Amino acid sequence: MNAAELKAAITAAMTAVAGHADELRDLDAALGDGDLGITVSSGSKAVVEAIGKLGDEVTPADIAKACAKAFANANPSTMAALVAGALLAGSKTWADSADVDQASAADFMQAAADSIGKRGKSEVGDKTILDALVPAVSALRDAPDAAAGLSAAIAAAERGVRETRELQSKRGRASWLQERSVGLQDPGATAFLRFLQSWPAP
Amino acid sequence: MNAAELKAAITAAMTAVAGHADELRDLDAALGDGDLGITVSSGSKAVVEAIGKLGDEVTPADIAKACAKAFANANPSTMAALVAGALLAGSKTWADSADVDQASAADFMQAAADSIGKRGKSEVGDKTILDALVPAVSALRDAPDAAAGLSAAIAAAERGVRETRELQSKRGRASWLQERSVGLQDPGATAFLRFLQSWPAP
Amino acid sequence: MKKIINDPDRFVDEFIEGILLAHPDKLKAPGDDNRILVRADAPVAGRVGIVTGGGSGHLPLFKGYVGTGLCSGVAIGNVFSSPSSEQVFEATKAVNGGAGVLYLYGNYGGDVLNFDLAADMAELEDIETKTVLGTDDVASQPKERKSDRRGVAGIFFAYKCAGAAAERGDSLDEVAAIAQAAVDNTGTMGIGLSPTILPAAGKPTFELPDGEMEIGIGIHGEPGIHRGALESADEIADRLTGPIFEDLGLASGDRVAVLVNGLGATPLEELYVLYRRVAQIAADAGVTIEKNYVGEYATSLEMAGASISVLKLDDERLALLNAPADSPFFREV
Amino acid sequence: MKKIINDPDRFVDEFIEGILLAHPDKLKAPGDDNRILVRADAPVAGRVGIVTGGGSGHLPLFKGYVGTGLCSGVAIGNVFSSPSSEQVFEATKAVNGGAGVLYLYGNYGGDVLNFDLAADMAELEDIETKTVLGTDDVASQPKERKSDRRGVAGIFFAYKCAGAAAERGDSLDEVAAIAQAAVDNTGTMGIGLSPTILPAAGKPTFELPDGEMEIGIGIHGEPGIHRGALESADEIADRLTGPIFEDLGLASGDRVAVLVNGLGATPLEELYVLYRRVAQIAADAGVTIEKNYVGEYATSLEMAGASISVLKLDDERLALLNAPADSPFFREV
Ligand SMILES: Nc1ncnc2c1ncn2[C@@H]1O[C@H](COP(=O)(O)OP(=O)(O)O)[C@@H](O)[C@H]1O
Ligand SMILES: Nc1ncnc2c1ncn2[C@@H]1O[C@H](COP(=O)(O)OP(=O)(O)O)[C@@H](O)[C@H]1O
Ligand SMILES: [Mg+2]
Ligand SMILES: [Mg+2]
Ligand SMILES: [Mg+2]
Ligand SMILES: [Mg+2]
Repeated sequence: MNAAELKAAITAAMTAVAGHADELRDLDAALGDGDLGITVSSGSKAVVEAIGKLGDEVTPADIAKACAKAFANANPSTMAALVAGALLAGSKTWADSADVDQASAADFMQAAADSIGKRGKSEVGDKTILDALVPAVSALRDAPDAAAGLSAAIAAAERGVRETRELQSKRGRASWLQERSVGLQDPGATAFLRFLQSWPAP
Repeated sequence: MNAAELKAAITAAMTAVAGHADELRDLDAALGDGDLGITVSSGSKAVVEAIGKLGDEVTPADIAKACAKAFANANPSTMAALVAGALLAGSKTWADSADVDQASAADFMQAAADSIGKRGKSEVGDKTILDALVPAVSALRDAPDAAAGLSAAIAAAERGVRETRELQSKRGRASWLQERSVGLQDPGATAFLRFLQSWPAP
Repeated sequence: MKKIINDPDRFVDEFIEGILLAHPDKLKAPGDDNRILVRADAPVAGRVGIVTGGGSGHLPLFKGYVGTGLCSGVAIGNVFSSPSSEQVFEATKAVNGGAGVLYLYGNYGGDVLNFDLAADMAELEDIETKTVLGTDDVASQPKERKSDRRGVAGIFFAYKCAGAAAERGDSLDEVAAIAQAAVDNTGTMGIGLSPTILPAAGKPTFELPDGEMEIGIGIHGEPGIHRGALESADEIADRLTGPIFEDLGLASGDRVAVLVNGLGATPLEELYVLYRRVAQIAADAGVTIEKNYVGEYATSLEMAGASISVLKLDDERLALLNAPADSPFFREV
Repeated sequence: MKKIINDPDRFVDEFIEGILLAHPDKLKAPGDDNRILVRADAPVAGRVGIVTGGGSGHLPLFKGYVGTGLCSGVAIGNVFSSPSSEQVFEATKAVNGGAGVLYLYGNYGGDVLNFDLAADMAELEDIETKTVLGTDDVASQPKERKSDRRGVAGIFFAYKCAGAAAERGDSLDEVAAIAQAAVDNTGTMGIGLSPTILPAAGKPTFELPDGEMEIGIGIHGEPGIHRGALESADEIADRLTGPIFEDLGLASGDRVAVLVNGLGATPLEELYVLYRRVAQIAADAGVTIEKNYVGEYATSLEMAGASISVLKLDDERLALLNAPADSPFFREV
C-alpha cells in the first residue's frame, strides 16, 4: 500500500467510524463522561480534512503525523491525546519508506500500543483500549497475509472488547467507578474495534 | 352581640375562610405572586389562636385589636398590613362599648375602608379590596336589620367582586400587569367576600 | 423538588443561622430575633443608618448588602414575603446612630406598608426616618409611572451609592437624595427561563414551558411584557438593553455602570455571553461602560434567567461606586 | 434547553470575549488565541508562574483563579474537555518569568496527557516545569489511591496557597511542595440533584430522576458512591462531611478551612443551610473552622447540587489563605 492508497484507506475508515459516535458516546456515558462520541466524530472530521490538504509527495509516516496532529487538537480528550501520541510513535517505525505492508503495519501498531501503555501508565487488563489493541497486533503479525491479518486482528479485538466487560477499570475516569465498572464494556477498546472494522479489506 | 359572641363569630368565620385559601392563591397567582392563600390560611390560624388566648374581660375593641396584631405578623403581606390597619381603625370606633350591633358594625367597616384607602392610596375602581368593601358598608347600613344587612352586604360585595374583572389594576403587584390585568378577578376583593360569606348568620 | 433543605418552615431561620455562623465578624443579630441583622459595629455614632429588607430567597439581596459602605441593617421576611413592621422597627433602633435612618428597599406593597408603619413607630421614639424605594424595573410600568415600578436588581446601585455617602458622614437628607438619584438613573429588565419553587409550597410559582422565555419578568416571577420562544443571547440582550437605554435617555458620550445579574440557575458563563453583547451595544451607542458587575446580585432561588441593569453615571456616582465597601457578599477595595 | 446562548459551538469563545471585555485591567490574552488567558501583568520577572486549565463550564473554575496571589495563566478547553497541549504550552511561555512554572490542575486523563506534552515542549525551550494534580474527591478512590482521585472544588485551596507562595517569591520547588501539601490535606465530597446539559449536545449528561440525589458526584456528573431518595440538608451534610473528616484524620484540636460550594443551580440560601450543619459537626468534633467560604467556586453549568471541601490547616497554610489575592472572581484583602 503506497501513500495514496493509505490516504484513501484512512479517509474511508475515519468516515465510517464516525457512524459509531452514538454507540461510543453511550458507552462512555456509562463509564465516564460521554465525550468519546465527540472525540471520534470531530477527530474523524479533522483527520479527513488534514489528509485532504496533504500534497502528493508525502510518505506514509508524514500521513500518520498529520493524522496525529489533527486528532489531538480536534477534541483534546484522553483518547485523543493517547491516539495522537500512538500515531506519532508508530510513524517513527516507518521512517522514510514509501510503502506499508503487513509487517510494517504490525510494527506501527506495536509502537502505538507501547506509547499508550507508557503515557497512560497502563497495561493489558486495565480495561482500556490496550485490551483490544495488544491482541490485535499479534493476530495481525501471525496471519499468513494482509487480508487474513485484518480478519484475525478484528477477531482478536472483538474478543478483547468482550473481555473488558468482566474487568474493573484501573485507568482514567472509569476507574472512579471502582467495582461498579465491572459489567460495562470499555468505550476506548470498542472505538479501536470499530476503527479496525471500518478499515477497507486489502 | 357581646364580646363572647363576637369571639365565637370571628372564630367560626376565620376557620371557614381558610377553606378558600386555594382559590385565593390561584387568583393571586394570576394577578400577583400567589401568596394570598398563605396570608389567609396562616392569618386565620393566628387570629383563632389569639382569640383563644384572650380573657373573659375584654371588650369588642380589644378583640379587634388582638385580631389585627395576629393577622399583621402571621404573613406580613400587603393584605395583612392593610387588614391589620383597617381593624385597628375600626376598633377605635367601638371605644369601650360592650356590644356590637348593625350600626356599629357599619361604622367599623367604614373606618376600615377609610384606613385602607388612606394607607393604600387607593379608591373604589382601582381593582382592590375596596371594590367589595365599600359597597358592602352602605348595603349593611341601609338594611332593615342585621340579618338582612349581612345578606345585602354579601350581595353588594359579590357585585363588586364581579365588577373588578372589567377593571385595570391600579394598585399593588397587579398594577404591573397593566392592560393584561383586565379580565381577571381581584383576589383581595374576593377574600373579603369569602369572609363575609363565612360570617355566621345573625 | 430539587432542594437541599430540612423543614421548609425552618428554611429561612436555618440559612440565617448559617450566615451568622459563617460571618460573626461582619454581621450580628442585635436582639433575640435572628430575622434582624445589622453590621457588626452597629450603631455607628453620628452616621446615617440605612435599613433595608424584604422577602427571603434573593441572596445576596437583601442581607448580603449589610456591611461597611453599604446598608447598616436588614429585616428579613419569609421567602418572597415582607418582614413585619416590628422587625423593621427593631432594625431601625439597632442601627440608629443619632443621625437618622434611611429606609431603602424595593417597591412592594407589603414592604411599603410595613416600613411605613415602622417609620410611625420610629417617630414616636424620635428617630427620624426617610424612605427611598427601589423602582428600577422598566418593564413594570411606563416611564410616567416610574415611582410605581417594582424594585429589582438595580437597587444594588442605590445601596452602593447611599452606603458610601452614609459612611463618609453625609446627612440623612443628603444620603436620601443620593439614593433617590441613583434609583432615578437606574433601569433594569430581566428574562426568566424557568419558575422557582417555594420551599413551603413545593410547587412552581408560575408556569413557563421549557423552551419559552418571559421578557421583563420580576424577581418573584411577576409576568413581563413578552412571552415567546427562547431566542439567542444576543437577541435577548438587545430586547433587555434597548428599553433601558431609551428609558434613561442615554446618548453618545454618556457614562454608565452595568450589572448583568443571574437569577439563580443560569451559569456565570451565560452572563458573560450577555455582557459581551451589552458591551457591543454600548460601544455602538457611544456610551462608555465605566464599571461592570457580572454575577449573582439579586436572585430568585433557582430561577433560570438573568437581568441587565444600567446606572447612568456622573462623577459623584462613579466615585461612590468606587468607594470601599465590605460585606460577606460584596467587597470593593 | 434553558440556556442564554448564541451558536453552541461559539459558546466558549463568546463568554471568554465577555470576560475580556469586562476585565481588561486584570486579564489579557497574550496571543491570538483567546483560549489562553494570563494575568494582566504577566510574566512577572523572578516569580514562579502557575498555569492551570481544563474544560469550560465550571466558572469561576479555572479562569476565575487567574490573578495576583493566585494562578498566573490558564488554558481553556471546550465545555468539559481538555485544552490542547499547544495551548498549555502557550500559556506556559506567557507566564514564564524565569523562575519556572507550576502546572496545577485537576486529575483528568485528557488534561494530564496534554499538560505532560506541554511540559515536554517547555523543556525543549528550557522552561522548568513541575506538576501538582488536584486529587481531592474522596468519593472517587479509596485513601490508598489518593493520587488517582479526581480533582474537584478543593483545588481552590491549592490555588490560594500556591499562588500566595509564588507571589511572595518562593522557588518552584517550594511552591510545588506547598501546592502538594494543600492537595494532600484537602478532601471534598459533592451531591448532585440534577444533570447538566452541554450546550453543544443539547441533552443531559446523565439521568437523575427528580427527587433523587447522587452522593459523591463529580463535577462532570461522574457517578458517586450512593444514589437514593433526596434526604434532608442535615443528612446530606452528614454524608458528605463524615467521609472527609475520616479521610483527613481530623481530631479534636485540629483547625480547618471549609468551602461549601454550589454546583450552579442551587441557591446560596441552601448552601448556608449546609454550612450551618457543617459548623455543628465541626464543633461537635472539637475541630475549629478558622476560615470559611460559601458560594459558587467550582460549578457544573446549571447542575443543582453542592460540595463540601475541607482543608486541614497549619499556621503556614492559614497565613497563605489570608494573604492578599485579586482576580475578577475572587478577592482576599
Ligand atoms: N491511562 C490510560 N491508558 C490507556 N487507555 C486509557 C487510559 N485512560 C483512559 N483510557 C481509554 O480511554 C477511554 C476513554 O477515553 P475518553 O472518553 O477520551 O476519556 P476522558 O473523557 O476521560 O478524557 C477509555 O475507555 C479507555 O479505553
Ligand atoms: N394599595 C392598595 N390599596 C388597597 N388594596 C390593595 C392595594 N394593593 C393591593 N391591594 C389588595 O391586596 C390584594 C393582594 O394582596 P397580597 O397578595 O397580600 O399582595 P402582595 O402579595 O403583593 O403583598 C389585591 O388583590 C388588592 O385587593
Ligand atoms: Mg470520555
Ligand atoms: Mg400576593
Ligand atoms: Mg446560583
Ligand atoms: Mg448559579
